[in-house]
Formats: sequence, structure tokens, C-alpha cells
Amino acid sequence: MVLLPTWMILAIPLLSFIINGLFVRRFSGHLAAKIGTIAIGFNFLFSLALAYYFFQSGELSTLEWHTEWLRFQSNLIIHIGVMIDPLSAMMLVVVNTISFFVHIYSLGYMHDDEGVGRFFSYLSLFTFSMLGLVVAPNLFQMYVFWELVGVSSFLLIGFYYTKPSAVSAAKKAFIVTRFADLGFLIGILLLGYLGLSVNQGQISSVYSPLDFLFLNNPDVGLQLASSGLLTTGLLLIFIGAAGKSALFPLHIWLPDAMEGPTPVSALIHAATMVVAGVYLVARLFPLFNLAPVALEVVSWVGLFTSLFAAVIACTQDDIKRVLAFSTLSQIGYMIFALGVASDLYPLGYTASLFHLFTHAFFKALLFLGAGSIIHAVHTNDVWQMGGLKKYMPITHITFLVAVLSISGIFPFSGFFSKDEILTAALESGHMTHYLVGLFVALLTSFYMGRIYFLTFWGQSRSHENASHHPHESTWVMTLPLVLLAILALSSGWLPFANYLWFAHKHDHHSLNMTVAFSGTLAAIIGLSSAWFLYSKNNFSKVQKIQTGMGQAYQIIKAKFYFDELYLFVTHKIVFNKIAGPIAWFDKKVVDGGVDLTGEMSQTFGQKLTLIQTGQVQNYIIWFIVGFITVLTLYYNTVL
Amino acid sequence: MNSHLLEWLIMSLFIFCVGIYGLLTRKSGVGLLISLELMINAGALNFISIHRFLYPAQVDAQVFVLFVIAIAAAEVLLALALFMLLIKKQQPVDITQLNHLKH
Amino acid sequence: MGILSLIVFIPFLTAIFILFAKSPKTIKSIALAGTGLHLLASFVLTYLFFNSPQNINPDPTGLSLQFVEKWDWFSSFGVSYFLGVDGISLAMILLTSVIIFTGVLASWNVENRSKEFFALLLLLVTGVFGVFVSFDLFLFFIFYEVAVLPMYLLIGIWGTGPKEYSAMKLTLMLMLGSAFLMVAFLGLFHLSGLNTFDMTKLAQVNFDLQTQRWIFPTLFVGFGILGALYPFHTWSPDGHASAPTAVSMLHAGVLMKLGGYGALRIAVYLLPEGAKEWALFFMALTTINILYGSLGAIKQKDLKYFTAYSSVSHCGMVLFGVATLNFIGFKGAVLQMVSHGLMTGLFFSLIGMVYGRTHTRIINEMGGLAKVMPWLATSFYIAGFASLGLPSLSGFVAESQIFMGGFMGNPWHDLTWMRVLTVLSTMSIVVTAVYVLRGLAQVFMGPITNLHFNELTDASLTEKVTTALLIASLFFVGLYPKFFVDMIEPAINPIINRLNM
Amino acid sequence: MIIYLLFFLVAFFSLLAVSSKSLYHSAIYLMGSLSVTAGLYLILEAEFLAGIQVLVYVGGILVLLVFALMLTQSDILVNDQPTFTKKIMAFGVSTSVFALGVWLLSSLHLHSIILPTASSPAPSIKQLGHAFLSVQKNGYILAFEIISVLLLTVLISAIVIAKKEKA
Repeated sequence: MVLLPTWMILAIPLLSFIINGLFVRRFSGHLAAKIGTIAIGFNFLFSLALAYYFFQSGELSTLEWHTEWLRFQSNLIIHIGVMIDPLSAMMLVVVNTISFFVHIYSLGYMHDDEGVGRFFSYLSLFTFSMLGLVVAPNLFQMYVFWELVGVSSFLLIGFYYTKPSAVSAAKKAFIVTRFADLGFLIGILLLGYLGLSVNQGQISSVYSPLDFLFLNNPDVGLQLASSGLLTTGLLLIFIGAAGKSALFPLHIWLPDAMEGPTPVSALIHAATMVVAGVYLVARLFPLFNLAPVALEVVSWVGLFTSLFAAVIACTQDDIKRVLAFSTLSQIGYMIFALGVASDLYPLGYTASLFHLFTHAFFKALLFLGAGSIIHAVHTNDVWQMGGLKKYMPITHITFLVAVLSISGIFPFSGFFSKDEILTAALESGHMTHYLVGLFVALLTSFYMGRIYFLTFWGQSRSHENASHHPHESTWVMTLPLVLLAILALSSGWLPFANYLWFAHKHDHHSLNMTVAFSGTLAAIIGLSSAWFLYSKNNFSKVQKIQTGMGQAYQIIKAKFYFDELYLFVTHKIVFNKIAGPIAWFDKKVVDGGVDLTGEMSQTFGQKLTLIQTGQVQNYIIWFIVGFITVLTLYYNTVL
Repeated sequence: MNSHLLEWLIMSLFIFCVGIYGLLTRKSGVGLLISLELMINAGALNFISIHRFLYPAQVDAQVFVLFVIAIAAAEVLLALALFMLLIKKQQPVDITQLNHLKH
Repeated sequence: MGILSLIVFIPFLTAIFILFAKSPKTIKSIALAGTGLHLLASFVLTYLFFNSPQNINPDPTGLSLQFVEKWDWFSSFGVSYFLGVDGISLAMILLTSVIIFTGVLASWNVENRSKEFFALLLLLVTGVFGVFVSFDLFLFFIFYEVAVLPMYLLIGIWGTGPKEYSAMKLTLMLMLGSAFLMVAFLGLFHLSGLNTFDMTKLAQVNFDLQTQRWIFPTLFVGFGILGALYPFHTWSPDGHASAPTAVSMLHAGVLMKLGGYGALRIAVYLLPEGAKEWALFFMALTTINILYGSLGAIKQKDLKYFTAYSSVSHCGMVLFGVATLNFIGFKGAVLQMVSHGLMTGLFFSLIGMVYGRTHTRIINEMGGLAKVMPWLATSFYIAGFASLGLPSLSGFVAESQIFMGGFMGNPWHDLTWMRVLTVLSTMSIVVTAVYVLRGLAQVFMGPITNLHFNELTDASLTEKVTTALLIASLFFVGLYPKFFVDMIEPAINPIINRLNM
Repeated sequence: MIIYLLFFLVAFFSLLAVSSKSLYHSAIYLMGSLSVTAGLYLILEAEFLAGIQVLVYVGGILVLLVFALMLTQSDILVNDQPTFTKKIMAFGVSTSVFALGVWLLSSLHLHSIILPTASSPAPSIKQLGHAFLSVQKNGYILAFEIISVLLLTVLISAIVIAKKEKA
């Protein structure tokens, strides 16, 4: 239908990775950068055209192309393929746009970095694996690209490999996501097994048991649900999703992932990779729908994460850490929106994906804006900025647009998507979710207002000498900011509901007035309190609040000591208490056992030599004694 | 009244055991040889007595004993030659000291 | 003189030629030429194998062997020189020829007495090839011994560290293993009543359950000792740590696969009832093997011990695959043999190269090498990612097969137990990730620890060729597993039919 | 009757030979015991053997022994008194051998065989000579030659060993 075969969308980033990675990078980093950007640019246009044609054609889902990759059994064959359906089309657009803007932005940001070639080849690798994940027709291929996304995020976080903190952050990210992928893999095995036992049923063997079209097929779902293992399978898979989207227990790696260059944080840790978990749950939503227990877990984990992250975000000093926690909180929003959705109230499904769509734009904008600030001021610490309004007008305005959008002020996209989530929670009767959601909205606008006022308003608190004023970034960096700001503005008005829906299409697109009003009110309260506390330069009032909260403030600031807890568990428990003893046990006991047999034979030999005294008579005695015993034995037996 | 083969065999066995006793107690090399002679003699006696009681007509036993005597002679000769060597080195012919093989 | 005898004896002939060569230069080039020729021969063999008529309609009952060469050797004992190749042996031959080729390349700078070194190395490989193609138990045992014995000299003379001790320990334990095998083979020979060592004929005999109950464990443990089964794996860390690069490449890469290969080909194929009795026990043992090996690797200080423990864990997966007794599990076991062979080959060659430069293998003493040797660092990371099972690399393909096999269970064992063991061994992918990344980050990432690392050079040409070849094969197996899957599946059917009989 | 006397004499002499302190006495007692056994041979009608015994054993070997005793002159020759434990051990060993032998011999129930009367003639010396040199099946010519070679080598080697120092 589109002029080019759809697998091109995968092939181009892969090609650019191979070309850049193996050849171009050695000669000139900048050439590699240009090749990467052009490739992704083409991909961006291609995905727009793809989405446009797909939504025109009105088909439900088209399996564009697939080839056999790995054959487990005759009835369990894994295909690599490209499947376009509303969900993956939307994701294609999101991933490609953000990736394209980040590529343009990085042309400026990474310009004087000596590893620029390496950076752009990793970016193409990441985009390739993310697209592979998005268009995967079956769960196994999604797992394959899931891991590849994990590796590319590992490489990108650890880009400044000479910095030990970046290296350990990359290692931490990979290990935590790898731990979650363990759950994902076991979930796949379980679903594969269940699928096999169902496959013998009436569904023809067109699909292999792990294909989404097979799994999401209603009557297959019913058979799976009847088997009783479905909830455990889905929960295992949700663990995988929680790992990648940094939900509550597995969130520790995201704040540290900020060690990577800012464009990386913008692309991976704001817009694309972290929403892979949301995408997975959305992709398997028909199955999740049949397992209400699993959905409950999903909603509660999402809710708690959003609250937990929003609270921590208010206390952080590093601008990128604040944005990381805000991402956490927004993803919590999307997850609990999916959690509250069901075939009775399908609004949650659309709301969550709509929020994913809009969040990608304004969060990427926030990160890129923060990047250009850091680029100008050379520090992440919010307390050393201030008064940048005068020096960086474009960044200031675009940042302001993003802050208003994320807090959910009317004309901006955040308002519509967050609004829909809250209405979905309200309509489906999840009152606690609605109230906590509102409170989180307030917190969101508060901490966003806080960093906005701290960085742009008041006097400049940077330690550098006053003469060197921070200057606005070059056009290459500000152009994506402006484009993203426009998108942040316009994406709210997109009639999302009639493209992406579950169970039945909404006929009307009405705003639930109570939710709209309460949401905006929460946003205004948050922003004004932030303005009240942080806009002037005297922070006496802030000090008062901090001392007022006393110890609680420190705990929150230290992210509830989860990092230390994980470090304790891994280092103390696993390394010293389990791996250490095993290594010792292996060395001493098992190895010792073998050496022991060696020593035993040696000492036994030693003892024998004592008999050779050298005295002739002893030998005679031994001879005769031997003679006698032999004779007696012989005669005893014979007679 | 005539003697029985058993007495003869026991007699030679007795001499043989006395020889063993001598072998184990003697310290000097020559003492060893003496008890050794006894044991060889006991063997020869045993041989002849069995021959005489069981196969009086054959001659083999006597041939054997002659050979035994010859070998005993050879053996003593060699032993004494070795003892001469020891004497030359002014070492006592005391077998308890002769344990160089052990080291 | 069929192609199989050629395959087996090319390394032997090269060894003979080497003995006549004078300067180290000619020695190495002859060795390289020989192994290169061998690589070619194995590709030709694969080509012939794939489109020979018999492969298209293999008969389901017996082993579908090709290029069979069968001559009576000691007819009174029923011993015959019986060579044949099927999917599994072909996969192993390909693996071994790649590993020996890169092994010779990796030991390019062995200086002292290189003549004997290469001759022994090629002798060892001859034994290995012999094992993979021989289908007569007696011949199998002879080649098995030929493969094991040169190891003592290779480690004893050219090794590092406590080389005599570990060479002695390694050889003695492997001898213990072959003692078990000898007992089992003779048991099979006598109890079959056919007065023959020919495997295909022995496969027709249904031994009574009593004999199978004792022969199977002896066989499995005998092969397990070489395949690093849990309690008998202690020779492998010391052995590999003090072996020179090419030897540990060959040993971990190929020799340990003899264990897995033998367990599958002989133990399970000839004694199906015994297999059904014991499989769950050995599955539990290998689960310990997997977790134990990977956990043990976390605290290792020396790079070679680090890789040795990881290969203990990966070889445990091979035996785990064999113990699952189902179609996917067997296929996973063979794939894991191939993938792990390549992985450890790459790992040990890289360690050899790094050791050649920094002259230390202690992980803490090294740091920040990535800046100085980017090629080695990237290939080390690719090897690391392959070993932790990253998709698009061979590790993932093999491990997913094994875990899927373990999860699917088999009709003779209760499913929940197998599921529990599979979940436990799947956890090893996390532990592997932990120790691989920790080790590599310590060695390559971060600032350069001591200054005179700065003038270290990156990979030379031969090293680049070695690593490139191995990495390419890792990616090939990872990206296009269909090639190996189509090759292995027809070879596994007879084993499965025998089990279901 | 005479037999038992001779038995007693032999036993007496050999016991003394073994247990006497000084070696001279034990050499002489050995001579006595050997000559008494020669007498026993006579009783067993092996006259030639008795002659040889006296001639070679007593005359030859013992002379050599005494000759060696004279040469060694070391003190241990005079009082070769073994330690007590050694005696006990040796006594224990020899009695156990004796007891074993007696037990075996008695179990062979030989006592029924008695000394044959003069009726069966003992082999004459002519027959003995024939046996030594005959080449037929049961001839000992080969053994005879070998023993002669053996004696020759022993002689030569004894001389070589004994006088090695001087050269």
C-alpha cells in the first residue's frame, strides 16, 4: 500500500547503525552524525506516510511481512515480521518523531564530543531495536527487541565510559531490566505452553501460539483464562513491563540513567523506551482484560509509582533527576489508566495511549530544554541556575510551554490526555485512583513550577564569574525545541479516540466538566505555590518548610533509601553471603575433596616406606609370616 | 620296631625351624651362614627320607641332594667372599649395620 | 578413503608435516594452512551433507548417517572402523574446525618449542574430530583418549601458574571419567549379547531395566565429568586458568562438548529406559551446576577463572538440555554446545590477547582498557553479551530452546518439578548478566588505573581476524538459527523415536 | 632304637649350634649335627650321599666357615647375644612354623608308612652314575653341566670379589 515495503522502516536504522558503527565512525564522527540524522529523517517521513495510509485504509491490522526465524517445534515457530495496527502505527510515529528531533538536537549538543560517531551509531541501534519492538507481530520477537533496547540503553547510558558513575549506572540499568526480563521470559514460556495446549483447538495453525493476533483472539483468550495459569503468566509479563518502564519496585535504575548524555535521556528515558512497558500491556490488553486480578495489580502498581515518584520529584536538586521522577510519575499515570480500563469502561485504554502520545512530546521537550540549559550553564544543579529568562528566550518559552502542558493547563496537550485518564478513573468507579491522580497532578505542577522558577526567574546564582553570561544555544538545538513546543500545543486537539479504541468506539468526544475543572484547579494551585516559594531569590520560606518537615524531608530527598537498599541486597546478601561462600565452597570443599584424594594416596605411600627398615632379619620375618598366613589360608579353604 | 616316615619328616622340620630361629637371632654374617646350612641340610634330609620310604627304587632324590649340596657349597663360598670384602674395609660383619640399601 | 576419514586425519597429517618444519615461521604457517584446509573441508562436507539424497528422506527408525565408512577392524571383538555423520556431528565438526582455526591464529606468538605445541594441539583436535564422527563405541573410546591425553602435556609445559598441579588434576579426573566410560561400554558390549561395539546395532537391543538403571548413570557421569557436571567440575577452573590460550580455547570450546555430545548420542540413545529413570535427578544436578557456576563466577578475581566458571554454568545448560528428554531440549543442548563453543573460544582468545599486553589476569589490577584497545574491548563486550544470552547472538537462541524445552516437560516426568528446575536455571541469565557486566566494566570501563597501560596497542592483524571470525559466527548462529536447526532436527528424531518406543 | 638316638643327637647339636654364644662353638656343633645327618643318610641306605655329605659339607664348607671366623676376629663373634625381644620373636616365628608343619604333616596321615625292610634294594651307585650322565629322558646330564658351570663362575667371582682392593 505504501510505495516502499514496510520492513524498510526497520532496515534503515539498522543499515545506518552498521555503516556508522563499523566504517564511517572511524573516519569522521560528523559524517556519521549526518548519515544517522538523514536516515532517521527518512524514517520519520516514512512512518508519517505509513500511519496516514494505514488509518485511511481503515483495516484493523495488517501483517506486512514475516519470515521464519527460530523453529522450536513444528507447531511452535517464531517469525520475525512487521505488523501494522493502530497501536503500532501510533508508536511508530511517536518513536520516529522523537528520534528525529533528538538526532537534530544532538548535532548541536554532541558537536564537540570526540565520540560523536559512536553516539550516533548507538542512537541508530536504539531506534532500530525500538521500532523492531513496536512492530513485533509476536511476543517472542518483542522479547528479542526488548533485550536489544536494553543493550542500546546500556551502551548509551554508559557513553561517557571513563566516568565510573556512568559505568555503574549503565550496569545497574541493564541488570535491573535484565532481572525484569527474567519474569518476562518465564511469562512467555508459560503463555507459549498454554498457547500450545489451546492451539490444538479449533484455531487453525495459521498463527503460532505466541502471535498477538492469536493471543488477543477472544475465544482463544477464554480458553487461556479457563486454564487458570493466565493470571500468573500475565503478572510475570507485567514484571517485564514494570522493569522496562521503571515502575515501583524496579524504578531505581531510571534516576541513575541520567548519567547518559541529555539527548539520550530525552529519547530513551522520556519518550520511547520507558513507555515500552505501557505498550506491552496495551498490546496484550485483550488478554489482561480477561484477568481482572492482573488488571487490579497493574492499576495499583501504576498509582503507587506515580504518587511515590511525584513526592520524590519535589525534593530533587538535579534538574534531570526531577524530570526523571516526573517521567516515572507520568508512566505511573499511563499504567494505572490501563489498569482501570476494562471492556465496560474502555476509555482508560485510549486515555493511557493518548497520554503516552502527548507525554512523549512535552517530556522530550523538557529534557531537551534542560539539555540546552545544562549546555549553557554547565551544571545540573538547579540551585546554581536562575535568571536565565533574559539570556535564553527561546529555551525559556518552549520550556514554559512544556511546563504548562505537563501540569495540564487548558490549551496544552497535557490537559486533554491527563483529563481523559482522570475521567476514565472516575467513570470506571475507581475513586481512590481519581483522588490520588488529582493529588499527583497538583504535585506535578508544583515540582515543574519549582524548577521552572528556580532556573528562569530570580537572579543568576551560578558561581561562574558574572561576565560570562549564559548564551542561547545554536539554532540546531533550538529548532527541535520549537517544533516540539508546537507539537505539545497541537497534539492535544488530535481526535485520538476515533483512531485508537478498545471494545467499542466512542461516539462522542465530550469533556467531563467536573474532572476538567478540578484538574485545572489542582494545576493552578501547584503552579502558584511554586511561584510563591521559588520565584524570588530569598528562599527563607522554603527553609522553613524543610525544617518543618524535619527528618521526613531527608528521607524523601534520598529517594526513600531504595538505592541503598538495593545496593545492600545485591552486595551484602548476594555477593558476600551467597556468591562468596559458593566461591569459597568450590575452592575449598569440592576442590579440596579432589586434592584430598591426592594427598591420601601420598601419605599412604609414605606410611608403607616405614616397613623397609633395611634389616635383613625383618625381611625374613615378614617373609615367613607371609608364608605362614598364605599356607593357613590355603589349607583352611582347601581342607 | 621300625621307624615311621612321619618321625623323619618331623625331625627334618625341627631342624629347619631351629635353622630359622638361628637365622633370626644371629647378628654376625657367619652365624647366618651356619643356620642357613642347617636349613639346607634339613631340606636334603627330608628329601632323602621321603625318597627312601616311598620310592626306594628311584635314584632321582640322591641326584637332587647332590645338586643341593653343590649349590650350598657355592653359596657359602660367595657369602664368605663378600664377608672378606667387608673385612677388607675394616667393617664388622654385622648384618644389622648393613642397611645401605635403605637410604 | 571417504571425506570423513579425510576430515579426521587432516589435522593429524598437518601435525606430521609440522614435525619436519624447521623455523617457527614455517611451523605456524603449516599449522594455519592445515586448519584452513580443514575449515574448507568441513564447509564442503556441509554442502554435500545438505543436498545429498539421503538427507531429503531420512528413515525415521535408525540413525540417518551419511558418508558412512565401515571396515572390520577386530572382527572377533566386533570392533569396526565405522565413521558416519548426521546433523549433530556435522554441527560439532563445524564448531571444532572454526575453533581450531582461530586457536592456531590466537597462539601466533607461542615461542618456546612451538613445533611440539602445534603438533600436540593438532593431535588433540584429531581425537576430537574422531569422536564426533565415530559410531563404534571402541573407536569412540580410542579417539576419546587421544583427545584427552595431549591435554596433560599442553598444560604442563606451556601453561602458566600452578601448571603441573592443574595439568595433573585435569588429566586424572578426565581419566576417571573415561574409566566410567570403559566400564559402561564393556557392560553394553557383554549384556547386549551381540558381540559388537557398533552403535547402530546396539541401539536395536532393548536392555532390561535393571542393567539400564546402572549403566546409564555410569555413562552420564562419565561424560558429565568431561562436561563439567556439578561435583566433578573442579578440574575446569584450575585447568583453564593455567592452560595456554589456544589450549583453553580448544578445551572449553570443544572438549567439554564431547561430554554433552556423548551423553546425548550414547547415554540417551542407547539406554532410553535408563534415561527416563535418571533424567530428573540429573536435571536437578545440572540446575545446581548452572546456578552454582554463575554464582561462583561473581567473586572470581582472575579473568580465566571468571570464564572457566561461566563455562561450567553454560556446560551445565548443555547437560540440562539433554536431561529434559524432549525434542526442543535436545535441539537446545546441541545449539548450546555450538554457541558456547564459539563464545568461550572468543572469550579465551581475548583473554590471551589482553594477558599478552597487560601481563596480568587479575581483574582488579586492570581498568579503563577500552580507551587503549577499542577493538578488543568491543569484542570482549560482544562475547560477554553472547554469554548472557542477548538476542541476535548465539547464546539467546540456544538458551531459549533449552528453557522452552525444560518448560514443555516430557511425558515421563511430572511437569511441576521440571518447571521449578527450569525457572531456577532461567535465573542464571540474571546472574550471568551481573558477573559479566561487573567483570567487563571493571576491566574495560572507568578511568585507566595504572599509567603504563597507556601505550598498550590495539589488536594486531591476526588477532583481528580471529575475533572477527568468531564474532561473525556468533552473529550467524544468532541471526540465522534456521541453518543449524534444519541440520540438527532430522538427527534428533531417531533419539526421540527411541525414547517414545 | 639307633635312629631315635641319632634323631636326638642331631636335634641337640643343631640347637646348640644355633644358640651358643660364641661362634666357634656353634661352628663345631654344626659340624657335629652334619656328621650325624650323614649317619642318618646311612640308615636310609644312601651310602654315597653320606660320604659326599661328610666330604663336602663337613670337610669343605665348614672348614671355609671356620677359616672365615678366624679372619673376622671381631668382638661380636665372641658374644653374639641377641636382644631378648628378638629371641622371643624368632622363637615365636619358628615354633609357629613348626606347629604349622606338624599340623599339615599329621593331616596327611603318613604314619601308616613304615621303613621298608632290606627286601627292596636301594639304588646302587652305578645307577646313580648312570642317572647323572645319561642323555635319555630322565637323564640329568644337562643339570650336571649347568652345575659345573655354576661352580666355576662362583669360584672366579669369589676370587675377584675377595681381592678387588689390591688391584
